[in-house]
Amino acid sequence: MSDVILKVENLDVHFRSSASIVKAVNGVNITLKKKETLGIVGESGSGKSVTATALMRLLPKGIGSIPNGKITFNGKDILSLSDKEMRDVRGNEIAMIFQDPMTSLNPVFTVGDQIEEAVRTHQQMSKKEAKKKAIEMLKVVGIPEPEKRVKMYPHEFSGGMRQRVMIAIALSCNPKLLIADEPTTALDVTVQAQILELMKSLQEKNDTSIIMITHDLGVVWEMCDKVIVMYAGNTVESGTVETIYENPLHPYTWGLLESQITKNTLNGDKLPAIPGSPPDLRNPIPGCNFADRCPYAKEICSTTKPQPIEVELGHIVSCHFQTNSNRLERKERVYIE
Amino acid sequence: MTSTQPSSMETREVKKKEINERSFIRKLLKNRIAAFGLFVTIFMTIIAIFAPLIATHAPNEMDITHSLLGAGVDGHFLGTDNYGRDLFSRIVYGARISLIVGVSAVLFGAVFGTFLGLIAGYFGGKLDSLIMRTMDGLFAFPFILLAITLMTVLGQGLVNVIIAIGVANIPGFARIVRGQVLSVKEEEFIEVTRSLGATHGRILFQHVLPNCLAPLIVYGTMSIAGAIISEAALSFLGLGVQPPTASWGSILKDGKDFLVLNPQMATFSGLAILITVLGINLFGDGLRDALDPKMKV
Amino acid sequence: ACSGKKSSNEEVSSNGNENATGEPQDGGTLRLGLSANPKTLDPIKYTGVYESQIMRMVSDTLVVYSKDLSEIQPSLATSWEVSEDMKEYTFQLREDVFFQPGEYQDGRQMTAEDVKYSLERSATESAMNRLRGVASVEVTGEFEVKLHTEAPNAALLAMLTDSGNMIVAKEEVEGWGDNFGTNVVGTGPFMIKNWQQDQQVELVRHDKYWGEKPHLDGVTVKIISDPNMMTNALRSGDIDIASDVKGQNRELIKQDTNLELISKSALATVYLDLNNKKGPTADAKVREAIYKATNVEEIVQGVNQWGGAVPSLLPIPKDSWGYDESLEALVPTYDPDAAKALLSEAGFPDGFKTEIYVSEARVPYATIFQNQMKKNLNIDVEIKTVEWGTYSDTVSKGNAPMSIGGWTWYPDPYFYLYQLFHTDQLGALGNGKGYENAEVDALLNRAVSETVDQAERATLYQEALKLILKDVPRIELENTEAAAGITKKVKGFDVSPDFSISIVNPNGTNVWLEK
Amino acid sequence: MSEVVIKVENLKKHFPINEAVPFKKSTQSVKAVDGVSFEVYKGETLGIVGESGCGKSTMARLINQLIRPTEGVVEFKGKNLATLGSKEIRSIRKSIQMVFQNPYASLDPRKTIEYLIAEPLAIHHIGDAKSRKKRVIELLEVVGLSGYHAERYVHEFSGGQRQRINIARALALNPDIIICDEPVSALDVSVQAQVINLLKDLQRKFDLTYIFISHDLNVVRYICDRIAVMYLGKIVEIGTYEELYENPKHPYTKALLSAIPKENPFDKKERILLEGDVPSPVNPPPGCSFHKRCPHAMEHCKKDVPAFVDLGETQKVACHLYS
Amino acid sequence: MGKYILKRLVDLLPTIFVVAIIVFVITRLIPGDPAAVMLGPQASVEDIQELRDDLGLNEPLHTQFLQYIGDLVQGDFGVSLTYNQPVISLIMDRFPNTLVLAFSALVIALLIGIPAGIISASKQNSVMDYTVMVISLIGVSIPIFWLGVMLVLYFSVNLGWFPATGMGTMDEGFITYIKHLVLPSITLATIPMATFARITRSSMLEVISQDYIKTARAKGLKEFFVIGKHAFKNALTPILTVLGMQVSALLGGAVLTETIFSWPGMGRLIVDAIDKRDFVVVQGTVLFIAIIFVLVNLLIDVLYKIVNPRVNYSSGKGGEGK
Ligand SMILES: Nc1ncnc2c1ncn2[C@@H]1O[C@H](COP(=O)(O)OP(=O)(O)OP(=O)(O)O)[C@@H](O)[C@H]1O
Ligand SMILES: Nc1ncnc2c1ncn2[C@@H]1O[C@H](COP(=O)(O)OP(=O)(O)OP(=O)(O)O)[C@@H](O)[C@H]1O
Ligand SMILES: [Mg+2]
Ligand SMILES: [Mg+2]
Repeated sequence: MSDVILKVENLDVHFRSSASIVKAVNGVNITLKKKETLGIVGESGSGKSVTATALMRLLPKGIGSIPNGKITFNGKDILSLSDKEMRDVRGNEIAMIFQDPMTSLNPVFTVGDQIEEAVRTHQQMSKKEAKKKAIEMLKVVGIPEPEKRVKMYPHEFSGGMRQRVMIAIALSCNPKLLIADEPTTALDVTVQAQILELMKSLQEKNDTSIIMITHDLGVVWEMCDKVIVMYAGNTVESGTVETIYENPLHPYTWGLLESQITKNTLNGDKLPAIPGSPPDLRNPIPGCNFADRCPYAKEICSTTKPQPIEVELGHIVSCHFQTNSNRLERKERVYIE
Repeated sequence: MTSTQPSSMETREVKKKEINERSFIRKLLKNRIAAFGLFVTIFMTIIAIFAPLIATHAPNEMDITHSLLGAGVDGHFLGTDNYGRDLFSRIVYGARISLIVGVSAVLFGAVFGTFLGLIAGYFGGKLDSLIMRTMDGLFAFPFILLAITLMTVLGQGLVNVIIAIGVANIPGFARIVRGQVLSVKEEEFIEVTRSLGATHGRILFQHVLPNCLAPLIVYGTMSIAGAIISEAALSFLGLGVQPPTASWGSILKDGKDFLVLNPQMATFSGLAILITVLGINLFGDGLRDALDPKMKV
Repeated sequence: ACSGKKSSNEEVSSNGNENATGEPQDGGTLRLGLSANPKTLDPIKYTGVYESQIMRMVSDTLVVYSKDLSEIQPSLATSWEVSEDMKEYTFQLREDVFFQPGEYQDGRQMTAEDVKYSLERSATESAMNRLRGVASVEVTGEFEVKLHTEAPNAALLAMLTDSGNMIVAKEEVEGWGDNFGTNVVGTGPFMIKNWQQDQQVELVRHDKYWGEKPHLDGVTVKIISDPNMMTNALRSGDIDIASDVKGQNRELIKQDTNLELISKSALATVYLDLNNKKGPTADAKVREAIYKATNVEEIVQGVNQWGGAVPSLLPIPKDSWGYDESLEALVPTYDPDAAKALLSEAGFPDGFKTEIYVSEARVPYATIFQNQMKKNLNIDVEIKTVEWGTYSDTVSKGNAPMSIGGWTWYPDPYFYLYQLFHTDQLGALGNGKGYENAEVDALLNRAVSETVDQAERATLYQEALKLILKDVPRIELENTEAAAGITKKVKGFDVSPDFSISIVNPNGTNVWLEK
Repeated sequence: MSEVVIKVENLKKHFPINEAVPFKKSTQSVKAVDGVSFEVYKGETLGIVGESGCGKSTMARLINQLIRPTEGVVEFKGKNLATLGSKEIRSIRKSIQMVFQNPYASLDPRKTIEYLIAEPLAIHHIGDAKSRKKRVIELLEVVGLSGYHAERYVHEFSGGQRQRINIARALALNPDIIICDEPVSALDVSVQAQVINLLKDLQRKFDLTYIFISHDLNVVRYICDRIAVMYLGKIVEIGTYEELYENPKHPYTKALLSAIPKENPFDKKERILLEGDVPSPVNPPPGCSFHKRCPHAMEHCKKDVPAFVDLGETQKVACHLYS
Repeated sequence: MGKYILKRLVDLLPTIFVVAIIVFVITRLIPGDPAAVMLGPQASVEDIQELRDDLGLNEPLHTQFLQYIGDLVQGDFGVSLTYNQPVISLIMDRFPNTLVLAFSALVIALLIGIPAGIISASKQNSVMDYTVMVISLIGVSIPIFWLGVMLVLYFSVNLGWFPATGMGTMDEGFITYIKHLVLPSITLATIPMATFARITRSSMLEVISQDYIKTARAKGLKEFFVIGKHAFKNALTPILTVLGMQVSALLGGAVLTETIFSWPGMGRLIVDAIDKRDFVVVQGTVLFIAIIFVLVNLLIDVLYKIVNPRVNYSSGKGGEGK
């Protein structure tokens, strides 16, 4: 148990908007061990980023709240830390990288300044030492001529290099947990490959645990040990990557897997696509959030919420028809219009 | 896209459409502060329109022997001015001139300034330099000199007061709009519209302009205060509306000589300006938000 | 020498503090508030009254007016004689006069040569023509000069009191060149020590001043252009004398126990010109109707709620020796009904539309007048408030149907009647109304060319006045008082009817500050 | 193959970099597109892939003359577009439509969907208000939306729906060819599939020709008949999708293919990791512009610009390894 | 950057030229004869003609214009009709005073307006926010003279803390000098202060929602640094734009404030010159202000570059902040 670094139990996140409450995340559970990589997949708006933000306790003040749940990180109860203690955790023990490297670096400070700042926030260090550290970090993430580069501004870097800088910032304090929110979505394939390789090698070196948020299953297969599939604020399925690939159980996971284009997808074929769009989280849904779009949906799906069930060791799924006793038969080509 | 049942969709749609039509006003009213601004603005407008019904006295009726009465004395709600005219009635009538001058002058400046700013920002290059250098030149001009010149060339009168203040407002609008255009014209949807074969005119007025409105509205409503006060400044030079016509600016100006012993003239006319400006600005902020389709109802 | 009728309204404003008790004390610097920024103190260039206020402290003229302006007194000249044909004026000069030490001379004695130089300079170079009609100045002795005039001019002595005709040192004028205006050197009680444009002029005592030794060490003139702020500055103790006090400020000063308001009838009139040449008012009947429909009393009262002016009846101020109360009866009296009838008779039973040009300061007069015209005659008077440049342009070109002006000058009626009613002045601001009457012209000419005797001249002017009043060329509005606010520390100060500020003057003024 | 719709020859676009010196023209330029030639046949889908900044979008803009080329020729159905005036160009755009990458930025947020879809018709004065409205509803249905969507504003739609709206706009004028500049890059996988399906359907239905720009090789492979690989303003390899995927020749193409993420957790991929970034298009390396990152770079790659070599009927490559 | 400044300086010429022409035309368009105004009401017609001759006002207009432009090219602003002094020395007498007043007003406006805007933005929709916004609206709509007079009545007349009018000199001591400065600066600062508060707020609100702010928070930075350092520096561009406009306006002379407090600055010089129809001074001062204006804008653009390294002057798009 000691090597469990992060445990999230029944996490709910709500947003208060002008007239209603958006239940952005409902009952998410995460268990993450040291050096492990967890992938969170799901389509846009499913609550991936909100979950990550909640872990950092960076939800917008006064709007976002965590009505339920428990987050234990490295033995600390995150939700009961004082603001000051939480700041010591942020960037130091948990670091975060965001999706868009173009906008997540502050355009008006040099790259060096931004790394130094991260270092000096958490470590007693002179300006000079911090500068040395910044150069070192740039070298670590594979930026050539780091001495010259520290003095440059983000806009003088390409997208891939900026993402490297973000990684340098995130890793500068040797965090135990790195949360990467779609770190390669905005990048080219070739650059994506470089960045993913870099993250892997750094994880290897520093024993970091990673939460990798993405909607690209390819990235998950590439990087992760475990995966959580989210849909409209709920975890619909979770398990090891192998299980999810070989034995997916939730109809949404099926749809997700099918809509990937691979080299086996034939040019002439019609692509499978989940029809419709996710529900509006402002209106409470009595049943399963996916019921609206689910080709297998029955009466019960729109009236009763399915509960998560551990169908096999470490493989949890929330579907009325996927229980220990019962299995739903997966049909071919149901997602083809 | 076959999954949803058409029937339920349709009923939802009817509702949706109604909401859309009223959503603008709803959005505006939802924002309580903007609603308050709107209320004040409408209130002042009503006062201006129905001045004859609201005023308790004829605004120009003098009674020198009862000049500078305090508020409430002798049936004069806000007292009298230095000619013994009823201050309340004059402020009520003054609303007409001040609102007309404030709003029209800003509109005048906004229309021309926006046009110039649009052209300068959109086409850039030499035209931009020409327009903006001229605007700089105009900006560097003392308002008073500008006003005296325009008023003497055009002659006095309300319309020319509006034009003079309006002209002084042009460069500000031109700058704001140009700055905004520079960023809007880089937006992808502008290029998309171009790729459809649209002419510059269409792109400018159908797409660039509407997307420049937000800062324009804010700047515009803020300028109204300046315009109302400018009318007073023109009065100082004798270039504003001519006596006996009442305007807030002229009452304020007249009142400045009695500020210490009989502050009611300056105080009440100043308050009228203040409240109106406050109302218009709050309304302007709300309007900006309401015009933005992205803002949720 | 001349003598004239002394007529002042001492009783109206008895709060002058001349009779202040106590021995004068020496020392201290007086801070005087002035309403406009002096631009140049060069006597041939200066244009404004506020400039002459400082010039009067720095330099001297040959002669000065007495305190009450009733007569002309010696200053640099000890005595003078006028020739029979009135074309030669001979002046005996003081022999103990020294210039203030300056850049180009070290305080040498003033001689007749200086007088010649200064006066000829004024007569020939000055655009302001403050020595109108002087042909030459002859040095007839070390301390004697003779002025030759082109034509007889009885008002010459009055002109000589003007600061434009002060005596300056040639070396300084030529030495400074264009900058003489800010480095004036004269013979007066104070000299310029420091001048900060638009802000203040510091003057210090001239130790070799020929007259009575000034009590003050110096005078600092502070420029405060806003009249309300001038009073505020007085109330807060920033200045000792506020030279321009009007309206509510009078009351504020009166209420303040540390301050004192001095207000005196002055040589200032405000009048309403009617266009004698163009429009309905070209008809004398219409003008009379308008006069009769004008409640002057109400206008003066309405504009001056806190006093400071009285209704006036004649085109010359009461304090002028030319004033004749018997003429007041010729002035139309307020009678709206008669006015209405008269206007109908003239062909405007329903009134007409016209315009009145005023500068910003006179809008209140126009506003009340406008109201009366509407009420009494149904005449729609549109007020055209214009700033000064436009006003003077419009009015002097005869383009204003009506206008309101003010006039302030020396007590000699010449300065009121010639300038405002003589045909020669058509096209100038004074006679912008376009008044033309050959008989009046003749009388006015005689009054300056036939004699220098004040009484004889007064008769001629009164003749002219009679004719003028019959034509009703304009409406007299008010006689304004000269007013100043002072702190009670200031002693020996009084306002002058011609608005000049005397701090130390050969006429006997020598202001001092109580410690 | 069939009729040539678009023919591009030695197309170049150099954006000058304005040096802020008075009275002096600038000398440096960004060589965004630097000598590109290819043909597009009627009814086909030509894919263009390449890393960010290699000039894909610039080329798209050049084709419908949103920007004028520095050099070279674009022919549309045999007409040289460079010779046309701005009015004629505007009418040519009826036939060459575009769909842009960012569905969130490519629609004016202050207009209703109806306005936006009717706009191309209004621009070219087609029909009256009523017939336009009808057409709008028709188009909405064609792209899988409904008539009731017409009243709404852009922000009420998801990315996929917005891209459908963009497609509807492009279709409004019955174009011959649609240039799709990364139409699905910003979308979720499942939505991506919806949009790609739609594009395919429409192609069949209206006999459309596509130029399909993307950096997602799987998508390109799925939708395109032929594919051109761009690097630093030049085409380095072109061929049918089978040729390119089964038998890539250019080292850059190979690297690109190897960068595609795993298809399943058990996939063992051999990666060719490219070093560094795409060099600056202001000073592209001499010779073969890829030589600095090429694992097979030879001495003469640094000097000589490789020529296009035909490798069979449709595949061409610009690499010294094959000359 | 050097080249950029050079280019901008060259750019200055057309602006100056445009202003030169406009001001020449305008001064000849407005009625009122400088000679008549100078000579005052009592002047006779001949006097006026004579003075016009002296002043060269009877020359044909084109001769006057060529003369004027010719002088300008040589850097000569001419000699005042009323002061009989070179215009440039009149300006140089007053400009430092204007500078002092403008600078202190600006400091007050910035020191209060910007923090108010920042606080307002970081506590959006709070009572604090509304209060700041309402006060700033009052600030822009309050009549300057009213405020000025009220300040004098209270602080000078009643309390006697500060002098009512005038500018102190350093000779009288630093304290006196500052005391003279307090009331006029506050009066003059009101409008810019309110404007800064508003612009800062809206600019900050825009920045606060950016990703890099999230990044800064995720680093564990104190909120004070997140807002005050990361957000603020990014929000500066529009603030600078407004600053540029305000500085230009202030340096052009704050006529009302200068009149109320008898401050010997540019504003009064101009108004006085207009009053007196001193064309030469009007032309000179307006041109001077135009030059100042362009220079201030240049400075602001250079500042843009300093606060925002992305601003790219070579593309010609820089400068005009969004
Ligand atoms: N500040 C907020 N106020 C209100 N609702 C919010 C806020 N932030 C997020 N949400 C809502 O929470 C839900 C989940 O959003 P989230 O950003 O976590 O999605 P995501 O899975 O990260 O999607 P993407 O792939 O687009 O990044 C969405 O429905 C969103 O509208
Ligand atoms: N208007 C322009 N002025 C100057 N340079 C430009 C301009 N447009 C594009 N460029 C430059 O041309 C090069 C090619 O740009 P382009 O947008 O065509 O690339 P792309 O292949 O579409 O990239 P992406 O995948 O990022 O969209 C880039 O270096 C870009 O900076
Ligand atoms: Mg997200
Ligand atoms: Mg592109």
